[in-house]
Amino acid sequence: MEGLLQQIVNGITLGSIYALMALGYTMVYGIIRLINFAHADIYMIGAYVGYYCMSFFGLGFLPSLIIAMFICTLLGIIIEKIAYRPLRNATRISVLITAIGVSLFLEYGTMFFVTANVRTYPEMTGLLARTIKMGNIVISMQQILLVSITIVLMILLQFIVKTTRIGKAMRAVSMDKDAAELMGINVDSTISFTFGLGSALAGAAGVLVGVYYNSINPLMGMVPGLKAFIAAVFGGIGIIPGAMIGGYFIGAVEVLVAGYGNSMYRDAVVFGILILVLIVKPSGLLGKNTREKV
Amino acid sequence: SAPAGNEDEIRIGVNYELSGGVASYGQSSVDGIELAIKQINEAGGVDGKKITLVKYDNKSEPAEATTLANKLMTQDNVVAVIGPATSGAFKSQIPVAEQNKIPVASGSATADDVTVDASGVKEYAFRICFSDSYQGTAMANFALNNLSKEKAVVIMDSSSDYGKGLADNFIKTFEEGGGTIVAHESYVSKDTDFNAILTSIRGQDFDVIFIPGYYEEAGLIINQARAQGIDVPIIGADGFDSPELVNLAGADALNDVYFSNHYSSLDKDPIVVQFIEDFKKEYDREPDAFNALGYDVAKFVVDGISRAEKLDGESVKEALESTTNFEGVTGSFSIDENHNAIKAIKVIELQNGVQESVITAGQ
Amino acid sequence: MKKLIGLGLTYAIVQILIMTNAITGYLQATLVTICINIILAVSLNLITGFTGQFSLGHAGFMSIGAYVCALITMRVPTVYGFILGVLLGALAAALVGCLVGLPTLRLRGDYLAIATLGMSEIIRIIFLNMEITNGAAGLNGIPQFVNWTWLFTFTVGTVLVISNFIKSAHGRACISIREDEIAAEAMGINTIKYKVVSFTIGAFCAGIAGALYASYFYFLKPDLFGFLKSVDVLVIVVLGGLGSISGSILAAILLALISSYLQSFPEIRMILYSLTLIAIMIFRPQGLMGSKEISLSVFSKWASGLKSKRGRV
Amino acid sequence: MLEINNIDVHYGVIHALKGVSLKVNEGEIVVLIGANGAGKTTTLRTISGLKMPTGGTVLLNGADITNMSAQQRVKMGLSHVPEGRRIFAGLTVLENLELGAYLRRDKHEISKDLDMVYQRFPILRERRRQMAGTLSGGEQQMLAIGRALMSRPNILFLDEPSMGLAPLLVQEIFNIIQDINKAGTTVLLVEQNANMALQIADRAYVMETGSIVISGTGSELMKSDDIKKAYLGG
Amino acid sequence: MSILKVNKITKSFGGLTAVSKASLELEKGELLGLIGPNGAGKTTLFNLLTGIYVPDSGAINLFREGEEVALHGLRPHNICKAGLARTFQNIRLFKDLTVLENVRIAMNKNIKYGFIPSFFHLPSYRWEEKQSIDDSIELLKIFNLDDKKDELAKNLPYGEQRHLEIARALATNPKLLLLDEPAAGMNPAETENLTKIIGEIREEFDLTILLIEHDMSLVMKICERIYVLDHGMVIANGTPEEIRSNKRVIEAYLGEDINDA
Ligand SMILES: Nc1ncnc2c1ncn2[C@@H]1O[C@H](COP(=O)(O)OP(=O)(O)OP(=O)(O)O)[C@@H](O)[C@H]1O
Ligand SMILES: Nc1ncnc2c1ncn2[C@@H]1O[C@H](COP(=O)(O)OP(=O)(O)OP(=O)(O)O)[C@@H](O)[C@H]1O
Ligand SMILES: [Mg+2]
Ligand SMILES: [Mg+2]
Repeated sequence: MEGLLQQIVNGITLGSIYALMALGYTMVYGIIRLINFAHADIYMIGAYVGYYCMSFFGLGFLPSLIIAMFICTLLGIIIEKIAYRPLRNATRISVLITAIGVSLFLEYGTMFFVTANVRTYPEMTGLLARTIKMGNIVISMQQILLVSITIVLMILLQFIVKTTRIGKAMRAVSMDKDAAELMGINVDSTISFTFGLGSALAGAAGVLVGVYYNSINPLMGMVPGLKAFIAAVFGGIGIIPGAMIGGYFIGAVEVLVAGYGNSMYRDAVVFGILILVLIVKPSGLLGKNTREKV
Repeated sequence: SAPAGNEDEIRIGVNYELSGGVASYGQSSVDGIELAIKQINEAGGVDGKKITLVKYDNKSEPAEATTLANKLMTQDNVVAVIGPATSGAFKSQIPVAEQNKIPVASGSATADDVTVDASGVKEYAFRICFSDSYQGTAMANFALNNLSKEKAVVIMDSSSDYGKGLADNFIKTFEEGGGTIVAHESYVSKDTDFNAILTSIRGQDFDVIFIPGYYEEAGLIINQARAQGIDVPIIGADGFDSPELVNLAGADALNDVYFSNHYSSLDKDPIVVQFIEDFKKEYDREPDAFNALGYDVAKFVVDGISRAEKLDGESVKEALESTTNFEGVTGSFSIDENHNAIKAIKVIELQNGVQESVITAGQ
Repeated sequence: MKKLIGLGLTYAIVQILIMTNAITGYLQATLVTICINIILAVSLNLITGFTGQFSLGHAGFMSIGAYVCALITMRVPTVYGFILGVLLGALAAALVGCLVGLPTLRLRGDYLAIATLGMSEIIRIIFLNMEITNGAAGLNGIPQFVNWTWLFTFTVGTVLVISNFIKSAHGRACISIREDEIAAEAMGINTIKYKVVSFTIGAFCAGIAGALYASYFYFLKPDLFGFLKSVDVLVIVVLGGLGSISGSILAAILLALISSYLQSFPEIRMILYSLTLIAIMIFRPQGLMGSKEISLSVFSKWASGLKSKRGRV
Repeated sequence: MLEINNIDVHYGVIHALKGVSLKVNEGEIVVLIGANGAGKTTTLRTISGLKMPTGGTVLLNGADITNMSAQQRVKMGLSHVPEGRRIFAGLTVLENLELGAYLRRDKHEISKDLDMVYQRFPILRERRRQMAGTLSGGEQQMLAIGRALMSRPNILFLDEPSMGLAPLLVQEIFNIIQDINKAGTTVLLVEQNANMALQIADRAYVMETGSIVISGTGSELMKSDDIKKAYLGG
Repeated sequence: MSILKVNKITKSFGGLTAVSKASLELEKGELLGLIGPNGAGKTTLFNLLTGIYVPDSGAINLFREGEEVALHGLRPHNICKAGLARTFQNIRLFKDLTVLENVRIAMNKNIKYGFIPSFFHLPSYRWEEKQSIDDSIELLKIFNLDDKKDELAKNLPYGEQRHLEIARALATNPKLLLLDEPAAGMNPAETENLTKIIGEIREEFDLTILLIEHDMSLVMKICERIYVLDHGMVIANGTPEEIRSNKRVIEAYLGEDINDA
């Protein structure tokens, strides 16, 4: 029983990371139907920014987090402007290839400057270093922080998209850019805003992961990025609570398979379940299966 | 067709993983190689000739390694090739080496069948690291005899040939020696979260953990294991050797950790001391195992070249075959009939993040 | 007829160059890579470019062909073993392609892409954990049978078969699915059948490519066939132009040239490569060829144009 | 109020508009008719900024807006019911209408206008929670018009608003156009239903293959034999 | 002799019943009009007939050479093979293909050769392909599209796209042709031309036609009988004269003065 509870703690923590990244994927996908491969690398950059803030400039956790989010926001906006905007009217698949290009560029650009070796975050002190023990169950403050920041950000996002003007604009742009323009919506700035927001989330995730696992490297975004993207698809891509559910679901499945099944087949089981879910619900768990009206 | 080698330079190929999944091993090895060659050239080169490295990136892909080996041997006219770092990529260039009669040497291809397999010795392939069976066996014996443990959990890197090779050999020896494997878990390279595995073994009865894998993940496993209150000894192999291990695991967690290695920084051997100092000066950081092995394999190849009768692949190969008592940073070694380096294993004990003692286990 | 002469000539010239050692081992290896990439790209183009089914699982099909062929030739190291290996490898890949095609056909666009990606990851993880494939350590010492003759035969064969297929009624049915699935169905096209057919043929050819790979590069391990390999193939297809066979061929060659040129800059190779990719996409988002084809008639027009000009002079 | 001078538009190599000039005065209903492919839609798209011309100028209230983005033009009081309706398929009917009033902040007035639209098109009220993409063709057309009205434009462009509407509603649409025109909105209308359009037009232009070929008052054109033969049928 | 019998079919979307127990019957060779207010369920009825939606209840039966074929539950391509073809309210051509290719795809059901001949372009392939090109061009001639056969469909003017859609539907060799607002977006002169073409193809291909249209000038002129749909239900059916004077129809759909339309 204790084992199971501890596994649930493990699953929620892991799931939070996926969920946080999945939110960014979902937002960008929601507005320009792009699987933004570079998202995972913005997350990596966020982790490095946090690392330099903490270890070279000796900043605390919160200022580092904010700086990382800020820089990632800028980066996201710049990437969109330089690499994706010229392709506004191109096919989606060519934008996808561009995104892969941007992703490689960020990975190897970073590697060129900081080498491929892992870096480690400085050890946390004070509150962030504490752990709570309940019997045999261990929960660290970092885990609590990670989970609560994720949930707060997701509620915030859902609020922005569903109720604010800019959120409405985002949804309009995602469906028909010309028509949105005719409503008086500034399409370019709406898209920039979305990228900025998504990238800020990635930056936050990067720092949180850096603090929690304490290990970063230039290719660190690849695997979690892929899984987060799968989480987004699983929940129904473009749907914010879907990304959240997807993230936690994948976290839970991974933990359960590794903990109670065969850890060798952990990822295979995740993918297997994903495919099964899609076969039953072809547009994800929360996705509406609307067939185009003829 | 190819540009002939300049009269007063000697070309050595460098075929490493500079991008892709295992770029960090390739890059580290190349750092070591470049340092060695720089020092050799500064000291006047070989017979007055400077060494030139022809360096390519094989993207961590064996096919690319084959293609580049072809390029190095048929177009760039190298006399020897160093690398790749991983066994798979290294193996896939060996047939090319045999065809072109150019020796190839790796500092870190540890799989057993790299230099010798059922069909015999690969004439042109050399390595200067331990083989998986050698290290896996040594660590199993160490756990049984030195630590007196008999219930082991193996947490293996299932995505690397290194992890698999070590695990297979460890398990075989450990079980033959009367031990039992309580659980055999696995992870893949670049994983960061091992809590699920650790939670699931926590409820079981075992007295030692063996982690065949590299420090990137091992450091995190140790950290998370200790945080979950698992305090049995943890043992590993030369993949643990990196100054980052202590940062990843945290000094508090690095207790009762043992790993096999070629050398120890406790070693007062002047060669080692000098290397660490030079490396720090050049790169502003502590060297790790790949750095040291890269450094040694470069020196090893140049040593062969300097003793070769003629400057061609065949002669260099013969010279390499006859290497005896080569004094490297990673130990003094000779090349045996299977083209492996025979050298002593040192088992390093870590307590509170620092090296507590070194046990030399010989052959 | 002209086509046949052209092909024969190409074959003979390269064969002579190889025999006279004018094509070195390096160029040969590059040639092999190019041809394998051509097969992969053309077959993925059938699935993604022509049938409009976004697939990210091509590496999975390729790996099946590679492992099956490797395991067979390692046991039967003769030319017959090799041929058997290629055929069985391709068939096994086709079988999986068909099995994957069936249930995932309900999916569209990115959902299908993710499902195919998942499928290929599952295949990879199975290879990683099987005894017979030797897990992560991989298969070593696979006998090398692929030479220029085999390479040429298989590459030209698959390219011709696929481009013939596309120019048939069945191919047009596939294309109509890409254009408008609902309209296609309403015009009497059995869209499910043709999606499965397209996946099956595509997987069959990817299996051939894998088999050739195994039998030239001596060594196989599961992580050769990861997600990034599928992406590589997709890059070739998009770069050449979705729906253009000659585009895929051209892009496979061009990327090999770029990649071999960039080898002189090992440290910043990937940076340059990624910038090239972005630049090409920004300046030619529809790919090199769009959905057009270079045909021999273009050349002959060009040639006759030259002739007539000369005539006038 | 609106003036375009010598506009040229290209789609790749296709020269879609060849030196088109036209003028719409404040308070007018101006009608643009012409055969399929003549360039009517392109003209409207150029004026509202969805398509950039390769030559010529667009003036609104005397200001040169040729290089302004569509969204800035909307802020100047322009509204466009595009060809093909272009409703937001994944949003509900109500959300579509709200987006029509995106630039407005007068909540009270907005809800009044919403009532006005619902009154004109009762079916939209019934369907207000339905996804716009699942509406029938005619319902979508009503939504597109309603959405444009929600911005309270000074000048309204309508591209074939009667297309796909039932006869009863066609009549209704023309009534609406006249009503809002009386309430002060200038209208530029593209219609295939030339008979009815010319009846309500103050002035009209006829386009053929990218150029304006005839212009005049609505009644003048209705009497022209050429026009009768080419566009009015019979 | 009837060719199609629709018996009380119903289709709901969520709470909305788009088609409600609608029954209709088509006589072989007739030209039948289907009218009704916007949102009445006309297009939905077409979608049910062609298998794009599956009816919640009710039956659709086709009579062909004395045989009765149940269409409900069949997939769209099988319904097409059974002899129903259609055009779409929002044109759905294969936009990036040429005019000729659009028609040839619809002719696919005549192609008999299998996959193997297609891989190697065997003689059976060559012969049948030539045949299908010839047939397609023949068909395009009727619509005066033969000299535009290599044009991309999306580059045709709107009116010609409508024509091409009809040509494509005819290429499937249907017994029954369903046209969804073929005259939408056409000016009166163009509509007249279309009216003529519809009459011609009906003769030439021995067709039965069911036509949705809001343009009363067209409907009243060529339809022999008209069904009126409102709120998913058939509210009237009869000759144009009967419909024109039907109170309910005038109230729900036509409005007072339709003579102008
Ligand atoms: N996106 C486009 N790409 C290429 N050509 C186009 C595009 N849009 C329009 N055209 C061409 O420009 C010309 C004018 O088209 P436009 O749509 O403005 O005509 P229209 O008068 O509105 O016709 P309709 O009555 O069919 O709506 C036509 O020849 C058309 O083929
Ligand atoms: N997929 C769907 N989901 C929800 N509602 C739908 C769907 N398809 C149609 N409807 C609704 O069913 C009703 C009938 O639609 P349909 O398209 O059949 O009307 P129609 O008679 O063709 O009208 P029009 O003349 O305007 O084209 C409409 O109110 C529409 O909103
Ligand atoms: Mg138009
Ligand atoms: Mg309709």
